[in-house]
Amino acid sequence: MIDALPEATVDRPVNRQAMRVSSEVAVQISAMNKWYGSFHVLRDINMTVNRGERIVICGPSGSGKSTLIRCINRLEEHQSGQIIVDGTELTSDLKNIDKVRSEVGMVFQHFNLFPHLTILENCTLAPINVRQIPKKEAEETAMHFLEKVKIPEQALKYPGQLSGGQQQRVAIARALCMRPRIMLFDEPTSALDPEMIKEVLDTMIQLAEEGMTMLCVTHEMGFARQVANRVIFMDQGQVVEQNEPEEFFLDPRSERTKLFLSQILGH
Amino acid sequence: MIDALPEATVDRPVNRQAMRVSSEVAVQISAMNKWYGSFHVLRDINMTVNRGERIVICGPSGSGKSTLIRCINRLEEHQSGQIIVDGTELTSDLKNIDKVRSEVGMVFQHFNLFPHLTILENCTLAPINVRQIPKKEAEETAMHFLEKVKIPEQALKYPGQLSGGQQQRVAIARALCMRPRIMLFDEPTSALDPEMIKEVLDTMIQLAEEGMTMLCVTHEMGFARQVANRVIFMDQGQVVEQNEPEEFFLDPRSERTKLFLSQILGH
Amino acid sequence: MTTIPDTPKPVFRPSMLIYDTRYRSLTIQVVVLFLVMAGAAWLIDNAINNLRALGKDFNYGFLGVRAGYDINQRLIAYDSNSTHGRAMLVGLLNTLLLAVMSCALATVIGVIAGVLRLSGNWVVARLMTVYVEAFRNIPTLLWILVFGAIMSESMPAPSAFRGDDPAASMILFDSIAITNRGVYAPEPLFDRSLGNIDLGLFLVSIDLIAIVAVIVAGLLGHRWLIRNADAIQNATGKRPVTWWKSLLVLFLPLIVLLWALGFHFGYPELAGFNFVGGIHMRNSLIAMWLALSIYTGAFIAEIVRAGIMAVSRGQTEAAYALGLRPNITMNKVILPQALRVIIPPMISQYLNITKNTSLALAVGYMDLRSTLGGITLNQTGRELEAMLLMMLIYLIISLLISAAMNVYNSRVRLKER
Amino acid sequence: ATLDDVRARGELSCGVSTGLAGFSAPDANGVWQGFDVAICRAVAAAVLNDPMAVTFVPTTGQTRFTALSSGEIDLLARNTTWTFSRDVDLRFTFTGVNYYDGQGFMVSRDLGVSSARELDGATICIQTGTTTELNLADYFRSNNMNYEPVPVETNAEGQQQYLAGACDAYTTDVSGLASTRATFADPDSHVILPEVISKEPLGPLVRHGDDEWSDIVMWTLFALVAAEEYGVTSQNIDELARGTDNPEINRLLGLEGELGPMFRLDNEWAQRAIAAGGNYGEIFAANIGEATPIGLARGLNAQWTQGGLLYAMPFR
Amino acid sequence: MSDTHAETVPFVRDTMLDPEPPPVAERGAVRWLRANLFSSWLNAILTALSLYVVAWLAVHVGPWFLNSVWRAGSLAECRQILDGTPGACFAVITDRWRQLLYGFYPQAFYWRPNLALILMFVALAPLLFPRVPRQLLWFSVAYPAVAYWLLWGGSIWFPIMVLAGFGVGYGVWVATRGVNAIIGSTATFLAPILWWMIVAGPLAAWLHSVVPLGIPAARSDRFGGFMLSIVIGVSGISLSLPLGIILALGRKSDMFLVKTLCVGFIEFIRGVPLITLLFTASLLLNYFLPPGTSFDIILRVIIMVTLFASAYIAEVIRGGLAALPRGQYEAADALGLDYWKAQRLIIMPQALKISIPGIVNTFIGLFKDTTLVVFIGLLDPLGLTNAIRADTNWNGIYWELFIFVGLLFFIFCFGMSRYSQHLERRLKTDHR
Ligand SMILES: Nc1ncnc2c1ncn2[C@@H]1O[C@H](COP(=O)(O)OP(=O)(O)OP(=O)(O)O)[C@@H](O)[C@H]1O
Ligand SMILES: Nc1ncnc2c1ncn2[C@@H]1O[C@H](COP(=O)(O)OP(=O)(O)OP(=O)(O)O)[C@@H](O)[C@H]1O
Ligand SMILES: [Mg+2]
Ligand SMILES: [Mg+2]
Repeated sequence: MIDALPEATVDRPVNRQAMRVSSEVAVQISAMNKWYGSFHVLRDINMTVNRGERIVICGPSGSGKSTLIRCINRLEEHQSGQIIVDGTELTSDLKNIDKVRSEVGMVFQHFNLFPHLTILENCTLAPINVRQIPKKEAEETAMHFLEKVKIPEQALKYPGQLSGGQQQRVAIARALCMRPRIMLFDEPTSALDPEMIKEVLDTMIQLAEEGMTMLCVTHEMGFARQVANRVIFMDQGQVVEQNEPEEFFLDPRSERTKLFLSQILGH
Repeated sequence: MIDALPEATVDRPVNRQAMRVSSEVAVQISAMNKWYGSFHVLRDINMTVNRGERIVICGPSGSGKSTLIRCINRLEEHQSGQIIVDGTELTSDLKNIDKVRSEVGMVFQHFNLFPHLTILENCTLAPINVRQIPKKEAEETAMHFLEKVKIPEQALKYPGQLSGGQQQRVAIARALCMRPRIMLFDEPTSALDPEMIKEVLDTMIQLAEEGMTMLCVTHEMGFARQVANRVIFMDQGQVVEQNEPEEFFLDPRSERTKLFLSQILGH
Repeated sequence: MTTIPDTPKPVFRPSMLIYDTRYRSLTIQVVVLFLVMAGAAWLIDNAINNLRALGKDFNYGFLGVRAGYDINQRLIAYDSNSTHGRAMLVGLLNTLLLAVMSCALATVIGVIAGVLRLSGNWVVARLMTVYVEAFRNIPTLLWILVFGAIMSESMPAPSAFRGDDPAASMILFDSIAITNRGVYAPEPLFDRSLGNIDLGLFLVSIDLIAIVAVIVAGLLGHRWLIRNADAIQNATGKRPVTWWKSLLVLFLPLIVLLWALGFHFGYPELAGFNFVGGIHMRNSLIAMWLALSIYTGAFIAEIVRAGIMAVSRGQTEAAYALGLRPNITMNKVILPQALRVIIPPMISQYLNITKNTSLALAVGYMDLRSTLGGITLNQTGRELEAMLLMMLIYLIISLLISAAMNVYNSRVRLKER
Repeated sequence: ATLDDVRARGELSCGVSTGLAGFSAPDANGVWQGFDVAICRAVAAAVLNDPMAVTFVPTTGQTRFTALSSGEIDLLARNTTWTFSRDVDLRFTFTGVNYYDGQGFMVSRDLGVSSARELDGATICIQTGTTTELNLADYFRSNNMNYEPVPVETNAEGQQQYLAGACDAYTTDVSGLASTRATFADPDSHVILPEVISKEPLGPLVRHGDDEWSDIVMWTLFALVAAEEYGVTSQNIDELARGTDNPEINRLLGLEGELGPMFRLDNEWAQRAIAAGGNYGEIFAANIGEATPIGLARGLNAQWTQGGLLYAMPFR
Repeated sequence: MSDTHAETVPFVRDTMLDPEPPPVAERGAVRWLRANLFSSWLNAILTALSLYVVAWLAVHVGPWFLNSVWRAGSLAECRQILDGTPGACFAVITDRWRQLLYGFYPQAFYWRPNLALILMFVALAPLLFPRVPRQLLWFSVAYPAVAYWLLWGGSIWFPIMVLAGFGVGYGVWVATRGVNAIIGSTATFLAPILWWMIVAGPLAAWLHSVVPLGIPAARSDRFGGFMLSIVIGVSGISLSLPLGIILALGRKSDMFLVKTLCVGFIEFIRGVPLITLLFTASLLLNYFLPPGTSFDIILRVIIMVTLFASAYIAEVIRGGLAALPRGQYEAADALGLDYWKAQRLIIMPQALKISIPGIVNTFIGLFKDTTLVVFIGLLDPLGLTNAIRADTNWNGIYWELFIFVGLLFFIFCFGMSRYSQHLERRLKTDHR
């Protein structure tokens, strides 16, 4: 159907072997529905994510991808069905919500760094105030992750002084500092200039190689092919198709998926 | 000198035959000088534009391109020399200025649509108030040109509701509604996202094909090569070089032009 | 739409009142409600106890009692035998009169100063800057006092108009006298007056009603003319000349009516201590009017300047490039956009003017606060009742003004993506 | 009780006007001076043994009664007219009269007016929030005359308006007129008209219901008046305090009897009150008498023995 | 293709032209005059008119200023010295400037308000300038107590005990936060209140009797003049900040009741004139307090002014909150910060920074409005002009006093407004 697979994002070979999937369940969503007012955005979502899985979610604009991701750490409330993250069910109980949020890291399209704090303070804020880790220790952790995303030297600058790609990497480091067991990404590269996209994808791939459970809304199909275990295609608030990347790209089953892929890969 | 000509902007072949140049003079500038305070921005400009000619003006930033264009419809006043547009000399005589302005359409870098009026009202304001055309007729003309720029369906929206590319096309349609004999463009695409540039250039090429006299400040060299009769290179307020596009790009004579072209086409 | 049954509700535990998002806000609201009620109860209980200890009660009966004092400026009939309630009404009308006059003049001054401050004329722009800064940085009350002093110090006393060789004389063909007690101007009189109708609370002159009706009709006629002209322009492109028709529609009926009523001016004349006859605009009113208008004008000037600057230069250039004349550019492009920015803050300035009229006693203007909140309060000793009533009245005025603003705001908001 | 509060505080809190020449005004050092002020100091001397232990609370016509009834001040000495409704309805207790006044008019001499009856149609400046505006309205109404009131907030403003000619006449208590006129650049070109249109007995007042405290203030005032009657002055008081033949004086100065302890003061209370600023006559002369710029004659405020109304109740 | 444009000749400039000076009409004073003063008929007329106004003022008011008398004991003396020529009698300022500035504050203690004013700038520094060391923030926190002590004097233990209340609250919070959120927050709320109401007073008195540290007290009836304006204005603004923040948050809240209450309060305060609130302070407040309580009128005014300012501050801060992108809230949520932590660490620092110019403007307005206290008999600068005129020496003088008072207000407010404009510009550039 599609002539060519999306191109690889990173030049070096990705170590897919390292990415192990356990059979433990990390996120379990069943029969979940969500409305905005009377608009039914998410319809009967069922989904299980195992620990170590890397899932890419794609679909046309407005199909509810962001909403789904945001339901997982309760930035949005669902109205029916169940979401169980790491064994904790998300109900209106604040304790559960707090617990889930500190287990789940999130990276936004527009980074949402705190502009009045330095990079280091951005990274240590939550560990100190939520996890109650001593400042010293939190800073060490932060530097560790900043090194990992390759910008330790920027630690004392303010977000406004960094390029978009650097900011997004800081955002990833900030989320990692809480030592989350699951990471959510909502179009982490779509606000970036082309040169910067690669930096961020590199970081994400590295994370994937280390076995992090990841749910990632993205249209970077190269990335999907390289690291995802599964690609989920959504439309009109429903999961329309899910499959392994190779098959998903080479042999999409549904008409919608075909149409979508031709648009995305075509131009 | 330059390895490759700039790429074509539009995929379809441009109908250069259709673009006829008559020997009638549209704009005649002679020995024109302009100062901002004591700063000599335009120095001894001499230039003749025939009816139907399409002229691209380029040059480094601050070289006076915008000022030159704006002198032609008297948005700026020149201090010495002559500018004759369509047989009317631009002096401080208000009548002449009005006459010239209604003959000359202008498209700005930042569109400058009127945000409190609908697209249709934007397009009919001047015809109704300047040309004293009945409203109905003005609206028909406006719809005609909106169809030409391919956004008739947006006629009743407000500029704030349109994308940048759409807004710029409205700006072109608005200028065309006055049925000008000459069109001036001041970097019409430089405030746009890459996808939108193409839409606007398409519209301009279409205009060129219909034989409109155009003066266009732009750095879209692909566009210059495809449609211009002449490329004028300005630096420090003076015309440094002018030539046909092929020769201009392949064989620039002056050192400054070479430097400029290498910068623009190099990366 | 189908609703999927919710997961079974977990049993209720007390800790959910705080930890469960569903109950949490309810809990907080109940606590807040409780605190607020308790606070209010405490205050009211104190007030009741205190009033009892002082042997006072809370009632508005005093509004029906004879006031016993005189008010110089009264828009409705009032004398010292009238009630406190009526005195309050006189004061309220004086407040509203002052507020409306000041809003109008402040707008004029502010718009002129704002435009001049943007002008290319160096001297004028500087002068306006001095004006704006001086008034914005010195307290209103001081300006009110200064204007009061200027009015009473630098104008001639009525006695200066007396004698064979008077030190001062009336202006405009002996029709207007400017004195340190105010300005006396000719008043309109009618030979064949139609009389008054009694609205219970006050009298309204039928002449006035007739004149207002004719003016309104004239305005409607003018609007119709303009509409008609628009329609013709839309149809043919040419705009018919309408100004003389407008003038005719606006003024001819009025002139006829005035002639029919036997309109003439009653001129002020010096008799006894003062000028008599004519309209007397008291010093206190003039001082308050000027002080509030010029003071607020400085703020409005800044608003207008900001509003005009908010419309980018590009808009003017685009209009010029389309061949639009400066006046059309102003009317159809700049003003509609600038007004959206200007009007909301302008209305909050109107609110400020209304509130600042309460300083009127500083120059002896008898507004609501000088009557109800001043003399009445003082003579009857009913602080609580008078102050509460006064606050309520000001609050209603303010809420009406802000409601108008909200309606306007929601109507002109620019459409965005 | 107020007495205990004052003692506990160590200070008397006394309401005065925000500024009325001769009656109460702060001088360049911020020390309050004047006729009303002297009453406060006498009370403070009697109660606290220190005439300077007074907090002066400036009050306006509008705030004075609230300040007193709310307990912010212990004593209001701000030329307040003793009227039925203030005494009964507003629930205050007037403790005597320290100045018998009446409302009058001041006009410029070149106006050529010699009687208030000729003021028909005049513009008249008047302080708001006082009994004067009610009197004025009644006077003109009963004489079938018209006038144009120009309300002013303070005496200083009234004076300014009057001098600028913004009103033909200025009306207030005659004492106020005199004190105002005294400060003019050219006092002689203004006349105070003969009519006195109202009775204005001015006196200190206290809250209703604390008889002990009102007695203290009342008898301090009587002590000052009596002192003048018996010839006790601040000069000779030390000498007289050693003992005299006059039993009245002896009782007044606490040499005889136990008057002070009857209202929980010591026996020397009156001595101190008189020593603070002198007897009534001395206070009058020093603040508003003919030798001062205010230049008021004693008139009604002379001792009853001199044909005036001042009459101290017997100390016995 | 060359046939299509016969006209075009390739052109290459071999020598670059040098810039030339503009023609005469475009140069120097001529150009400046033409462009700035006489660019059109209307402009020329306006210029002439303005110059006329300036000249008229100079001729009429100038001599009065130039003939000023600066040394005299009374207005009468001034009149004697001037001997009929028009002239100002600024001697009244020479005589009474202290009162206009400090009211009746004892002269020997003038250093106290002066020092308090200087310290105020020190306390403000860390809030306004990011470069100042953070440690100074502690001083900012302690400043209200310091200023209170300097101005009112008395035992140093009292302000220390009041400050200690916050310490107690913090201690309780630290001790209980692990236990239970309800108990913790209630205890944190109640402990300092109990401390202030029961412990602080006696403890301060006892400490003072043991270690008497302190400076002579100054009673608040001695406060007046500009000092009074500044005390009321500054305490009004600084006390209204916390209240304003709470109101702004309440107004944004999605809890109906809380929101309604906040909106109602804000609209009520903004809808009535300040003067009615001041009257409430002076005439009514006592009705609403337990029988027998009576406290300082200045304190009562400060309470009302604080309520007044808090409504305006709330609106300013609401603007600041609205300027923050939603992403900031979401990022805070996603990191697991709870509401109050998110407000304290993320939202408020940014919102307040954006709001500083608005807060400064509110302050200027409030400072100017402190003159209204004259209506309830306080001796602010305008009230003092009345009191000074009640002195027989200076009866009848007013322009000089108005000019002096106006000038002081102008200097103060103009300085502030310039500063806030500067801040606005700085914030505009360094906000990302
Ligand atoms: N707060 C909201 N209130 C009401 N409708 C909303 C809200 N947020 C999103 N929606 C609607 O819900 C639908 C799904 O939105 P969502 O942001 O999840 O889409 P998406 O798949 O992430 O799209 P995109 O690729 O554009 O980010 C859209 O139609 C959107 O308009
Ligand atoms: N209103 C003005 N007053 C003074 N100098 C001006 C003004 N407008 C432009 N200039 C100066 O005139 C010179 C030429 O400006 P112009 O805008 O014509 O350059 P340009 O070639 O269009 O540059 P760009 O590619 O950046 O648009 C520049 O140095 C500019 O700084
Ligand atoms: Mg999305
Ligand atoms: Mg340009």
